[in-house]
Amino acid sequence: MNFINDNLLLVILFFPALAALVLLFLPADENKLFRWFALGASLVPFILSIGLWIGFDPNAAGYQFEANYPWYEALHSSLHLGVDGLSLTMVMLTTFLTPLAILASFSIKERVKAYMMLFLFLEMGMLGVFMSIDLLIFFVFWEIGLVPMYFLINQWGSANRNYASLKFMIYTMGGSLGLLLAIQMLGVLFQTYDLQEITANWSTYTSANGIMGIPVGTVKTIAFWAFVIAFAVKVPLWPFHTWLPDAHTEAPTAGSMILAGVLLKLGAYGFLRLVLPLYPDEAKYFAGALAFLATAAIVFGAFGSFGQTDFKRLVAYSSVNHMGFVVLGIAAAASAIGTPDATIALNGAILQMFNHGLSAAGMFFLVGVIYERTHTRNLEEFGGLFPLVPVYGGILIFTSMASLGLPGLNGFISEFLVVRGSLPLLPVYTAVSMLGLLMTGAYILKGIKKVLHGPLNEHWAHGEHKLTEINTREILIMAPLMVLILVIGIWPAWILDVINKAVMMLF
Amino acid sequence: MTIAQIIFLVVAGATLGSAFMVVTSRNLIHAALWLVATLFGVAVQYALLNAGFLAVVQVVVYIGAIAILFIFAVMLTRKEIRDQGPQLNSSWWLSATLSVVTFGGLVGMLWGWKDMAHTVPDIPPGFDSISALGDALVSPDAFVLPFEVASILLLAALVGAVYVAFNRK
Amino acid sequence: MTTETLIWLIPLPPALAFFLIVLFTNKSKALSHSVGVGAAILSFLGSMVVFFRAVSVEHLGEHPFESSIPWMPTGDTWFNIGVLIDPLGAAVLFFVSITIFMIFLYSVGYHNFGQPAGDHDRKGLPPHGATVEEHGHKHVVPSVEPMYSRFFAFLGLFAFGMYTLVVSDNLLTMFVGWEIMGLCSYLLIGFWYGKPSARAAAIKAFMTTRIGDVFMLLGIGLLYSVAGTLNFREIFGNEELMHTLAVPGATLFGLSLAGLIALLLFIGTVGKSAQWPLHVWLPDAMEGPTPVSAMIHAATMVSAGVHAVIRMFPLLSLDHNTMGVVAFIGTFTAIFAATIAVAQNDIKRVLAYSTISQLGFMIAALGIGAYVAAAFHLITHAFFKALLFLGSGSVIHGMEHGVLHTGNHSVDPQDMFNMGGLRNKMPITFWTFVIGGFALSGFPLITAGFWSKDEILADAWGHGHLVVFLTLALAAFMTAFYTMRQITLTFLGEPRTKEAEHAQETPWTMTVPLMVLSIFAVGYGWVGIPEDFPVLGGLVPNWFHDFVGHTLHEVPEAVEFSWAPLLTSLGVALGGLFLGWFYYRNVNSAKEDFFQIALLKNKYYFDEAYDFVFVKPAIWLSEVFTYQWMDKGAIDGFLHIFGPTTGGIGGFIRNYIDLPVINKFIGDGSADVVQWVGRSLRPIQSGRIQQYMMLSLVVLVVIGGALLYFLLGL
Amino acid sequence: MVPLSWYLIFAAGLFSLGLFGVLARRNAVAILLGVELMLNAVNINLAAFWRYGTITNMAGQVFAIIVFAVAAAEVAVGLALVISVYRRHNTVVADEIDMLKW
Repeated sequence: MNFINDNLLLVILFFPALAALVLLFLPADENKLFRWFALGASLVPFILSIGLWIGFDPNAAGYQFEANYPWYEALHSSLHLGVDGLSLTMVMLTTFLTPLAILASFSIKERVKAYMMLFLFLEMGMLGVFMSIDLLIFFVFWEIGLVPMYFLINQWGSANRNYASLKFMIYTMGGSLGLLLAIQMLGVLFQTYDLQEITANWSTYTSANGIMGIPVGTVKTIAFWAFVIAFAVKVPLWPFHTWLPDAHTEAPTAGSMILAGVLLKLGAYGFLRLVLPLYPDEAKYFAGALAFLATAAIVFGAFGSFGQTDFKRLVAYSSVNHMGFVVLGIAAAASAIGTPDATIALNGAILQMFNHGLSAAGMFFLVGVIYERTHTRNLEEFGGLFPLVPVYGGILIFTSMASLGLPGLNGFISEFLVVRGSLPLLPVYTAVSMLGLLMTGAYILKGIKKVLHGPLNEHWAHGEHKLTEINTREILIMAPLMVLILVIGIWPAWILDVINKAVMMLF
Repeated sequence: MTIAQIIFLVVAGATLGSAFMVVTSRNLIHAALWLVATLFGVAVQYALLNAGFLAVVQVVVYIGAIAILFIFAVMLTRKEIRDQGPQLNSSWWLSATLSVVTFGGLVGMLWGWKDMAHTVPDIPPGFDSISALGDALVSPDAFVLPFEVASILLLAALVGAVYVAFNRK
Repeated sequence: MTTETLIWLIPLPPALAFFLIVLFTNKSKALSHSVGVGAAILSFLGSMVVFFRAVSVEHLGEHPFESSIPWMPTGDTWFNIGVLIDPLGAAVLFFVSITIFMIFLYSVGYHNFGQPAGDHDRKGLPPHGATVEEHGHKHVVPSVEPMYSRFFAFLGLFAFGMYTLVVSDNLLTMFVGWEIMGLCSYLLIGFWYGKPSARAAAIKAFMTTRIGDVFMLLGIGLLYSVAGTLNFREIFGNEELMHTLAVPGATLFGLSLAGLIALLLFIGTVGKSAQWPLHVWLPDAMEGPTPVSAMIHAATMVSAGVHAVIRMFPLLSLDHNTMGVVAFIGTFTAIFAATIAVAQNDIKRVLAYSTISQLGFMIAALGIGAYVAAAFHLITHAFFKALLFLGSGSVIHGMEHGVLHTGNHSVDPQDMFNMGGLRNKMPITFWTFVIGGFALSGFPLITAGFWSKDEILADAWGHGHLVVFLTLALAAFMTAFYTMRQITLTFLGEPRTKEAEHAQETPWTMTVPLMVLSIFAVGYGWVGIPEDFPVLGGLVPNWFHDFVGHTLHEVPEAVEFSWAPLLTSLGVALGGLFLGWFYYRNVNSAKEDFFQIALLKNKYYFDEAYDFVFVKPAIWLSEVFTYQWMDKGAIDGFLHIFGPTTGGIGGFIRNYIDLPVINKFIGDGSADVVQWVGRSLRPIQSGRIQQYMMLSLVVLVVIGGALLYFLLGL
Repeated sequence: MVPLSWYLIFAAGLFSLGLFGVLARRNAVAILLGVELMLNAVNINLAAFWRYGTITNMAGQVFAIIVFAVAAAEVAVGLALVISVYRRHNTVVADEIDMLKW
């Protein structure tokens, strides 16, 4: 036990990968065993991270559970792990969603072993990004997360999966290029990749000679944009968002859940963990531009979503819309870091990340449920399904409302905080983003209207196409999500307190 | 010119002459017989060199066994050639040139050698070359191993020859 | 239990009922409605206790019941939420709890509890009736609603939203309740979601109100960031803050901060209370079951909008520009909706437009500063409009009975021209409806509507808003006219269809609420008779003005009595009623009706205009511009340039460098040379032993010669 | 007495004649005859070097005897091959025996 206590982060981080390796040696064709094993293996990090949450002291400054293992000494890079309130929230989200996604993958019939292994590796990649305090390690895990996702889409996706997976990969890799270069530059400049040391020095770094003969300001601006673009692609921010609808639509259900639930958060997390601390001045200077992109994401995401006939694509676009609020909050905070308004905006942005993780995962899962039964995602082919699947309908409406930002559910709290924080700082952008909020209602209602309401499409009522009700396993997946959605909506203090304190100490 | 020199020259001339006939005579039987003559000449040379044992072995082994073997072989394969047609191939002139060049080269190399005109040393008194040879052949300090290896070689050649020439039909 | 604790508990029973029904009791109809009605009773009792305790407190305005808890951390401070019952809250809570309770009770009968399940009923569509055999012959009776339990669950959630809104001490939780009601109105209007019209109406309602809500959210955010709190009393009690807010011309359009915030919040109300130009959703909302209409129009949702403006009145009154806007919208809506109501044939739609019109009265009252009058009219209106809606539901229910009896489903049970003469068939419904209608028309002296409407007119007159006064008077006249039109067409004369002949009085669960509400529709007006009213003034103290007025810091003074508005309101009410009866007693079909003007019937073509100006462009913007042009065309198109470009570069390198130079020349070339050399050298291996020897000898000789020549220098 | 050079030149001559026989004769048996000549030439050298070198060192004679053995083996196998080839291809002409060519 002492080992686990002392190396809690390390255990949480690498347990999934270890389990994946064990999975490799299990006998072939035992699909049931693979599923339960993977589920069990993903529950362990979750339970441990609950311990993390309990053991976490929100009032202490800096990183906790820090652990530093030598990794690549020649490069002055080490496996430096640690969590603060910001990353803890994201770690919780990851470990919470992964078991659910694996449970949702129980309907996968082909190559279950490989699938489950990829999923566990994916979890490791995501956790690594949230935990690392070393830029190089950060980047390594950042890229590790890509590979399993690529294969999940490419191998278990639907019709257009090749295009989608390639687009996803190329887009994200393209974004990462600049990030890698910028990280390398910092590494060369400071002879370390440790985030804490770099943060302490870089944000105020000046040099009469410039860097490689270029004025420091220019280099900083370029590096800032390299970071921003890498994260903007991941978030995704308008106009870097077009990979998302394709990837989400083609990915298997659980893949979409994780993609929307966690992977998008990596980008936003990057903004908070790296961009704001490293480039406070540039962030402040370019806050308007960032806010413009965020607002565009909100508005066009909502419009794009409303314009879809594919249910999953509709939900996918909604992610663009929702993540836009995260970035809007970040942009607002960047423009006046340290003020109460900025704190509120950041609280909202981080909570929105968490909330979107819950509601988007839920929405994608629900789309998956109906897709598994009907093998179509075309909204025009549904209609009036409510009487056939009342429980499913209820859950869908509930989750949709969370996504819509209905007060009393989680999305409202975070969106309100973002609006409240951004309004005094970026009044015009916030006002324009309200148009997106309005359209959010429109597309959510469109989804419900086309699927549940209206005259019953008799095709699904009888015979072999008869639509079956959501089953117990699927309800078990939705139940924790729904409970959290409701709990955060009614009593947000338990999580917001951790976030708030982290934000107060960080910025 | 001593008697030994005269004998050497006569024998060497006869030997080379018969050797020439070996490589040039059309009839292979004749060639084989000329070989016998050549071998005999060589045996005389051995004797001149005080290598009596070698001379005897030359006569017994070469003339008595090998030459006869040749004659058998010639007779066994005579049917086709019948000594008709050219016995030398079309590039005999090149062969001849090469042989001459070789000879010239060898002689040329020898010419500048300081020991070329080495005269024969005296045989120490009481030295019996045959018993010395016998000792050398079976002494563990000397050549017993090559001697045994040679016997195995002979055995292997014997078996091999039988196997190769065995008529499998 | 302290009053504060009790206030906290008031909204909870309906919410619990919602969860109980949804999660556990939805299979059992009896259990579900027991839970629902039980929750409504609990909340009702709690509200009554709170109300009477509130009334018995002196100076409640200065020392209201309030309590709050920290809810959400925002930087160094916490955002608190809590409950507040001040005089306004108490008064609103009173009528809300009564009407909600009545509506719950009414729903039991309206959805035919106790009747057999329908023959062909399916979820999502209204029940079509069930065939039963009695004494050997079959006849059709109304069938129970298939989604009976669900209805009570939704009602419970709705009630929760309303109670939350009423007891909130801050704008945020008020907004929470506000939006939950929005969701419930969506769910309830779309209750019969199988009907495309209901589905469309639900979405329309939600979206239209959401337009307002979005502005309201902005307003809340702005107020929060300026004031640092959303607590009503903290904001209004902070004089320094109020002065800062009131600085004129601080923001856009020359509005002060207060004006801008109030305007934004007011837009929320415009959506929620269906004021022009966001009024379009409310008539369509009639697609829902009738208790829903009552819920939405009378007791809760639309009142919530006005309630919000009344709550924010101290802020609103800081900027006269915003006041002007409010007054204009209210007044315009009042007359505008009244004109449309005249031309409607659907019994519920008339009421819907009348609601819009009456809400316009309240808004206009607020716009001219008549705080108490607006609150008064809000409450009286809630009672009589709930009564009218439930009454109309009762009429429809009775008509449906007739329709089932004849089996002719082409007859619309909501069309007034299909009715007539129902006074004999449904006496209780008739008398209660008449009471409600007269209250709505402002029948002098005895009805509540008279007193509240008269007060608004008096205020308009007294404060010198002549245009407002005249317009509202005209609207009041039309109100009386179309109300009498409705009563005449529905209840008077002879039955115009067979179905009307076979209409039946509704069960007690429906009539009892009607009777209870009709008591309030009459009696509630007497608590607000102005002190200096001739004869009656002072007979009963003007309790309402005194009580509610103390919500504000400076108690508004009652306007002095004046004969002009009194005579006007007497004249328009009586005149309208008389004309309505006089004209429509002879009209038997829609064709004979002079007021079937296309412009009015089609609601001034607002739906079509909105569809053309907003909905279609939004769809185009979404489907074509954003998705097809921008995402698929521009962005992806731009990205797709990269593919072919890199492909082209790769192809160039392959076709012009790799293949010819490296592969052909260097790779294949070297192999070719080797092969050629090999081929050329091949004849050497002739298999002829002598040649080999000769060759090796030649080489030996050559090399030997060369060695000798070069090394030894021979 | 006879100088060493005479023996060496004599052996070289014999060797060259044998070489010519090996290279020029068509008959395979005749080629083997040539080989015998060459071997004999070598033996003469060995014997001569023994006689003109340190006479007590018997390496020269021993080598010569081993050459006898090798020659006997060579002739036995060689002639067996010739006869075997002759049986298969009915020829002993070296030019015609070219099965090992490409």
